Amino acid sequence: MLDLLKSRLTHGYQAIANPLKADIHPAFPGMPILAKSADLYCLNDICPVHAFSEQGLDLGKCTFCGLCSREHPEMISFSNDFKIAADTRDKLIIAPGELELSKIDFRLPRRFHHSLALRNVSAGGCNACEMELSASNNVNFDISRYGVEIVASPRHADALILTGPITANMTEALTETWQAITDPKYLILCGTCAISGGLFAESAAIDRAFLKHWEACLYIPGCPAHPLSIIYAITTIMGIS
Amino acid sequence: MINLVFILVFPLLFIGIIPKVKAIMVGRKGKPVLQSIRDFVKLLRKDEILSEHSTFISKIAPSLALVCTLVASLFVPFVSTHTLLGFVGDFILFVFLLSLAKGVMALAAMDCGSSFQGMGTSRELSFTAFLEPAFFLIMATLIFSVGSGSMAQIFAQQGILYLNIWDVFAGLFIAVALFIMLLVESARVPFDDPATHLELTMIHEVMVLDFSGFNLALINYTSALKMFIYSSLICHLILPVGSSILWYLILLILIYILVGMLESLVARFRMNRNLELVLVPLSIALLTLAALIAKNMGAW
Amino acid sequence: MSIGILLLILTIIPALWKRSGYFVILWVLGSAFLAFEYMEVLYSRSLQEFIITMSPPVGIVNIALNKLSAFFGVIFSLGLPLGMFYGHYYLKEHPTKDLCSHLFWLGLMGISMHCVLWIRHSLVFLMFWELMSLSSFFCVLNSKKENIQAGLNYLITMQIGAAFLIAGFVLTYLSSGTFDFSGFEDMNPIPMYLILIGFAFKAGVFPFASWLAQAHPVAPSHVSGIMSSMLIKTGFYGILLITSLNRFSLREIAAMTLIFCVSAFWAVSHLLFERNLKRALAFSSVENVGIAGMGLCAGLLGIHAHMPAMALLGFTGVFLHLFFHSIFKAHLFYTSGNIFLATASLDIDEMGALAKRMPYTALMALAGIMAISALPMTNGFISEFTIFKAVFETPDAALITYILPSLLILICLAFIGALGMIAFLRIYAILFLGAPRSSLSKSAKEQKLGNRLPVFFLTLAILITGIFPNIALRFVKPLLRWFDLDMQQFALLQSLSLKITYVYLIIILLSALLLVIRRLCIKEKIGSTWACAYPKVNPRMQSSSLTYIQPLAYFLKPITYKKCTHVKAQSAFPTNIEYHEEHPDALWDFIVKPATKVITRFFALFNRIHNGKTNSYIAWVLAFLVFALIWVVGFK
Amino acid sequence: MIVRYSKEDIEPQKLDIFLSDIREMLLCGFMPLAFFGTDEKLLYSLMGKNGDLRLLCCQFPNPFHYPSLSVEFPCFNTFERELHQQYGIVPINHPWLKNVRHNHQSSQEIEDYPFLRSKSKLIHEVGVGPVHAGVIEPGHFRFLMRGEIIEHLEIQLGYQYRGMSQLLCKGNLAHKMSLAECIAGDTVIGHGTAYCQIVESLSNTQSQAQDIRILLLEMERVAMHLSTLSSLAGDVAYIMGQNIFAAIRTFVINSTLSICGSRFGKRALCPGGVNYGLNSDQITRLSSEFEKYTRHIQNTSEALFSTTSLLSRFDDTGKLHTNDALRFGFTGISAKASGVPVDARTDYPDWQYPGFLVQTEISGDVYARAHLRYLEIMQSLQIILALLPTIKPHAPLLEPPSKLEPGKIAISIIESARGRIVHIAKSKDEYSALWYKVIDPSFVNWQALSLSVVGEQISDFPLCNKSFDLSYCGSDL
Repeated sequence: MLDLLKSRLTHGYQAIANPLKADIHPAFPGMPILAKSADLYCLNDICPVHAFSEQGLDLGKCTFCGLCSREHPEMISFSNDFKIAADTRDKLIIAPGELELSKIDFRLPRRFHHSLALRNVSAGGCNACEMELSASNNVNFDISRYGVEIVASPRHADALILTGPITANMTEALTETWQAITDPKYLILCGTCAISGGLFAESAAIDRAFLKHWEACLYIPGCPAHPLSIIYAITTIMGIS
Repeated sequence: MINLVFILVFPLLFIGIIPKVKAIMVGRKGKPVLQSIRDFVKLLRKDEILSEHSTFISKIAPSLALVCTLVASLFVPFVSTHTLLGFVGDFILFVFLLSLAKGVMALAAMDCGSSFQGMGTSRELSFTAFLEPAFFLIMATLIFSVGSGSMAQIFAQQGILYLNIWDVFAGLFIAVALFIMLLVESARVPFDDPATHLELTMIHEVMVLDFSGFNLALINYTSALKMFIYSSLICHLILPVGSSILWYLILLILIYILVGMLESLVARFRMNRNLELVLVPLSIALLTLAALIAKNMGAW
Repeated sequence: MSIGILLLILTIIPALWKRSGYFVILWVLGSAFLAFEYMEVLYSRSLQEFIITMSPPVGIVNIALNKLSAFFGVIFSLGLPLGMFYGHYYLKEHPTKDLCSHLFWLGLMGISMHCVLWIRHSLVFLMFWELMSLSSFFCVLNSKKENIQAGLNYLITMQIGAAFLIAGFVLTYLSSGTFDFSGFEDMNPIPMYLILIGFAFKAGVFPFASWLAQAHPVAPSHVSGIMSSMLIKTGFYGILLITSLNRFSLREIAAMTLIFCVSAFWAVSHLLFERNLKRALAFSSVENVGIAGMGLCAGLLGIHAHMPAMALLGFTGVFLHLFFHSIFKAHLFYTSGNIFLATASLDIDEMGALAKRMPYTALMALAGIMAISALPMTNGFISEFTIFKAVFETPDAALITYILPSLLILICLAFIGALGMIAFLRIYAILFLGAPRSSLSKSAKEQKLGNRLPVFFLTLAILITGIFPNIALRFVKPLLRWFDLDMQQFALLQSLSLKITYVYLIIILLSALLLVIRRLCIKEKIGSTWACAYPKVNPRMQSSSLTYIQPLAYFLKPITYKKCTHVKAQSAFPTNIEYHEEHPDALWDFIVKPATKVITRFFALFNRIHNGKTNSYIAWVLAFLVFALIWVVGFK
Repeated sequence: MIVRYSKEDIEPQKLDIFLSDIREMLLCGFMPLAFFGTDEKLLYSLMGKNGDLRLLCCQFPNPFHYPSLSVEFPCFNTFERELHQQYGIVPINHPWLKNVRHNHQSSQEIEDYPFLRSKSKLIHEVGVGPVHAGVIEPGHFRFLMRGEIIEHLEIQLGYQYRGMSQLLCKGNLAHKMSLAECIAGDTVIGHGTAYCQIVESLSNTQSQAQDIRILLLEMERVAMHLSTLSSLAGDVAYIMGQNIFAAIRTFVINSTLSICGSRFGKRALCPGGVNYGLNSDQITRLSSEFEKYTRHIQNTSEALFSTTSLLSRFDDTGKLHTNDALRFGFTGISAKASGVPVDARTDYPDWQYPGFLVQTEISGDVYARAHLRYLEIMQSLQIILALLPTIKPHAPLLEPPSKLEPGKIAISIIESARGRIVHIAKSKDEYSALWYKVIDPSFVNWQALSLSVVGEQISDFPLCNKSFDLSYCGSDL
């Protein structure tokens, strides 16, 4: 009993005071800052997922691998701002010179302001996003303080949080889980693989037909998406400032 | 009438204390105390999905179970000891109403034809096989020491009279037996982990894996109410006769805190060990009764 | 009375012409007359008496009807026509080879059951008792080859019972000088025990109850329904007859409590593991007889300890339980008959999802199952409520000798109630809910109205007597007064049951309110069961009857006797895994079979004499004559 | 460990010589590290025995079948099933010839997967399907149950199949770093280092920052073991242990974040070196932090392993016998917990770990696996604390690899938290690989879970599953 007490004392109070205002180590690649004069075509050649287009850098495709910022530090650099999420797919595209993503204006109905139940489906995810999602409920980040909890059965859930590029074998299981969730239900895409298929977009084993039928209401980029970004995104759509 | 207000408002509020205590014990922020009320209100307005195998039982079971538990709680003394309904020997109807609620929920769980619910039901029902006799023995002991009457009168008079050493021991032993029954009935840690995510190890949650929306809200409320009933019975056992409402509320919160602390310090027991522990309230009640009888016979 | 019996005898004519329709109509008419007779005796006249004088050895045969036999008479006259009515439709679906003999024996069984209640003369009583056993044997046989073994076991057990009865009656005749039942007042113990054991054979008490579990599954459903709901009551009628006329010492009451508790436990432990529906119902009959017996012991304890409340509540519990048991047991047997007709199998592991295919039967079976597991709002609960209340009546000042038996009754009743509930919820869940486990249950269809009507009447009876217990209490009241028990306690009980009715009405009202709210403002969708999103969920993925009971089996291991064959996984890549388990009747395997083996081996010694050659027979006769001659002459 | 073969060293033998060689090696103690077919119709088998690596090769059998090896050597059964699924070669009388992972063309195939059936009615099946109740990857477990006792467990994987080997061979091999990091999201450094060593050996450039790679590898091992211990305590509802271990894991991965910006060590490595060097104050801060963690972990583990209610759950649950671990060729924690000292850091070392001894347990149950993880954490922390002062603070070493030499075969072996990772690749031309074979330790170890769970209660299965903590995407690729 003594060593339990000793370990508990050294453990102390671990919860981050306010995850929305926490700060991360500067080496963390958060919001990319595109210089106005950036040559998008040359950056696009370097990028393994070809995330650059005329409008700018598509955060949905970018895996934050940092190759471009190491080759051309003057054109593109990554700040450690973790507040990167969007409620429509094209809000994720950053034009050169933009300092932050446009605000998320989608809000869940009032009844979900203090209580939201998430059901996670990992459709081909490499287990990094899944571990970050379960870490968002651990002792430090503790998303359950806002009334969000990850439930066992889709029957009890309000939203399906999808990780992974939706492999062909998981399409049927994903559709069955989605149908098992009771209305009103929402779809959240967590991680670059879920949003655009990331590195596996061209692979033959991927089948993203599910996303054509159902519109997602929240996109959380990142490879893997940091727990603070997940908390920031979900609390914003719940209307908690 | 205050009891009715108590039954409707406090169960979901008090059940929020346990996750808060667990959070403080491990140094995290944890769910807010009102969270279970918020979840209840949200679930009430959500739609429902029923399995294609389900019959009429899945539709009526949660409502019938809630009503039976609600009516059973009308016999129980909460803050005031004269209850709405009460007649001599009403604890028999109380026990059978609770087992009707459990039986109907068991049938509803088996209704959707999946193996998890089957296992959950068989585990839950095998617990009742040992809890019913335990409760009857506890009532027999109380009647033996206090004399027969309605449930409210028995528990009201039983309160520990600090002058007579025997009542203190009898009251404490029975309180321990009731506490273990509380842990089993509301599926708390040593028997079943409410926060677990593993459907193969769940007992109570797996029975409600297939319920959604309105029915799920009713089921959560029923289990909260059951826990509230047992804890208020324990309070009346420990509190000396005629103590004020304040003491009652303090002791009630203390019991919920004790459950929360127990959850963070003890791991779950193995499934077949669970059943052995369910025998403990039965043996405690038997021993207390034997001791009281022996005392009455003037053995010492 | 005579018109009734005459009509019942007349039923033999349509039986011979295989007209089961007319047979039933005549039977209903006859029973109506008899019922009127019984009611009259029960409520108004104290006694109905006839005298028939026979030749000297028999003497005056006194045919009388007191309140006790009137009570059972009412049950028989209501239950038997319903059984015949169901039998008529059952036989139409599932015809027997020889309808004429079946109907004849059925009618004879009914008549003999009625006469057993009337006769007050032990020899004639024995005659009708034998007639009842024989006719029920032929009904069980139902002219099927495979029933022979079970039928013979049943017949032999009944004969052994009758032998005890004969011994008991002869001893009372020797001591009291008359064959009349009046000789049974405070007789000396040996004959009383013999008679009690004789009646216990028929009532199905522990050591002698194995025949029940063998006879019922093979008998056609209407016969097993009649047998277990009414035939067994004749045995209990005998026991009640003896207890009403004699005083019992405390040691005898304690012994009877022990026997009834052990009988109920033995039955429940088999009931939990049973996979054949009718065998399960047969074991539950033994269990319910045990529970009624416990009520009886509570009543006797009350009388012995001069606790009027306990005595009244105990006896009310007994009579209520016998009355209700005949209702819900008949209900469940006729439902199992309907299931057998729909799926042609009685093994519950092949069933599943019958509620979807037989909605009415499922709904009615739910009421039956709730009644037999004594859940509130059904009549099963009221009788157990009274017995529980009787046990809680022992005042704290009472002596240890009174507390121990009532404590034993309390614990056993609670355990058996809980285990019984689990067993029957398991049977209902596996039969009616979930997905169909085999092609048999998939192809099941709802039965015709004729089969469902008797079950409907019985469900109605369960619910009405359950929710308004005062009706049943008024039916039992004259009987209690006849047992001269304390009547204001009865008034207390009636006011109590009024309160229980209010509680039920509140429950029905509130749940109806909740269901209306749910229907109005909640949209329902039908989706597939959540099985972790695995696309192909097969019915084998439901829990089998073994899973349902394994946590409990871990505890009941010391008192269960099971044979299992288990093929484990041989290596990391097994090809075949098997597990079969059955729970044979330990009593039959360890007591009856060895006994019969010893007896047959003993008689085998005389085989040499029976060698079939006539000359050796003549030789033996000659030897005997010579010996007799020597005996008579030599020793004069 | 890096080994390089040029095309001339390996010439395809005859099939029967190939098989007899393999059988002979197996008899004298060799274990198969890899056994696979390639698109160039060649069958490769990599055999290893503490340090001594042999690569054998032979043509595809002409009538497309050959006598199966796994009848008497079960360690081949998963490899032969995969070979059968990919190239249709039939190993005759293989005991369990079913597809290892589902191929995506016929999605219908996953529905009538030939699970083992029992004819008796009392044995019922329990299917824990692809989408589990917790936040873990998809996989289907089919139990044959006698009441609550498990008679047989069959695991059906393939839901995470993303076609990784095809993606690795498409385009320039040197630019596949972020793809290699996604092979298994929780062993980023393990697979990343193996991929870098393959590219370096094929383009024969010498890796500069070997010491930083070892540091990150050991930090990842500590983080992985802490996460498993935390979820093991969580499965048994011991929330004190769960939360304290989760908090310590956050410390450890935050220090990885301070090195390379990602909690999982993504973007840290690149072929030829490391993207992020270490300056001196980073090194001093890291060593002080790791001293603090060592004490904290020691206290908590002693508390965890002395809680009686927890030990009663861990003790002899899910026992894996030693000879099963040996015969089936398991690696990593699953084998070491059953007394089989298999560790790539000693068998195939490419870095001298000062005074390194393989830690093993004997009882092979959940307690052994949990306690072994604690021992490995302490050992890795010692290695880190010993390694940190020796790291020379220098700027990020970035040296782009030159062209690959065509026709070379490179093998790289790394010991990750779960076990031995083996990467084998053959270069086609200066830029891309002809074929790239990845063998994750979970690919072999899934069989350990099925063996250890027979006879257990089903309520103990999640505990056994989490005690092995195997990767679904690692084995599905």
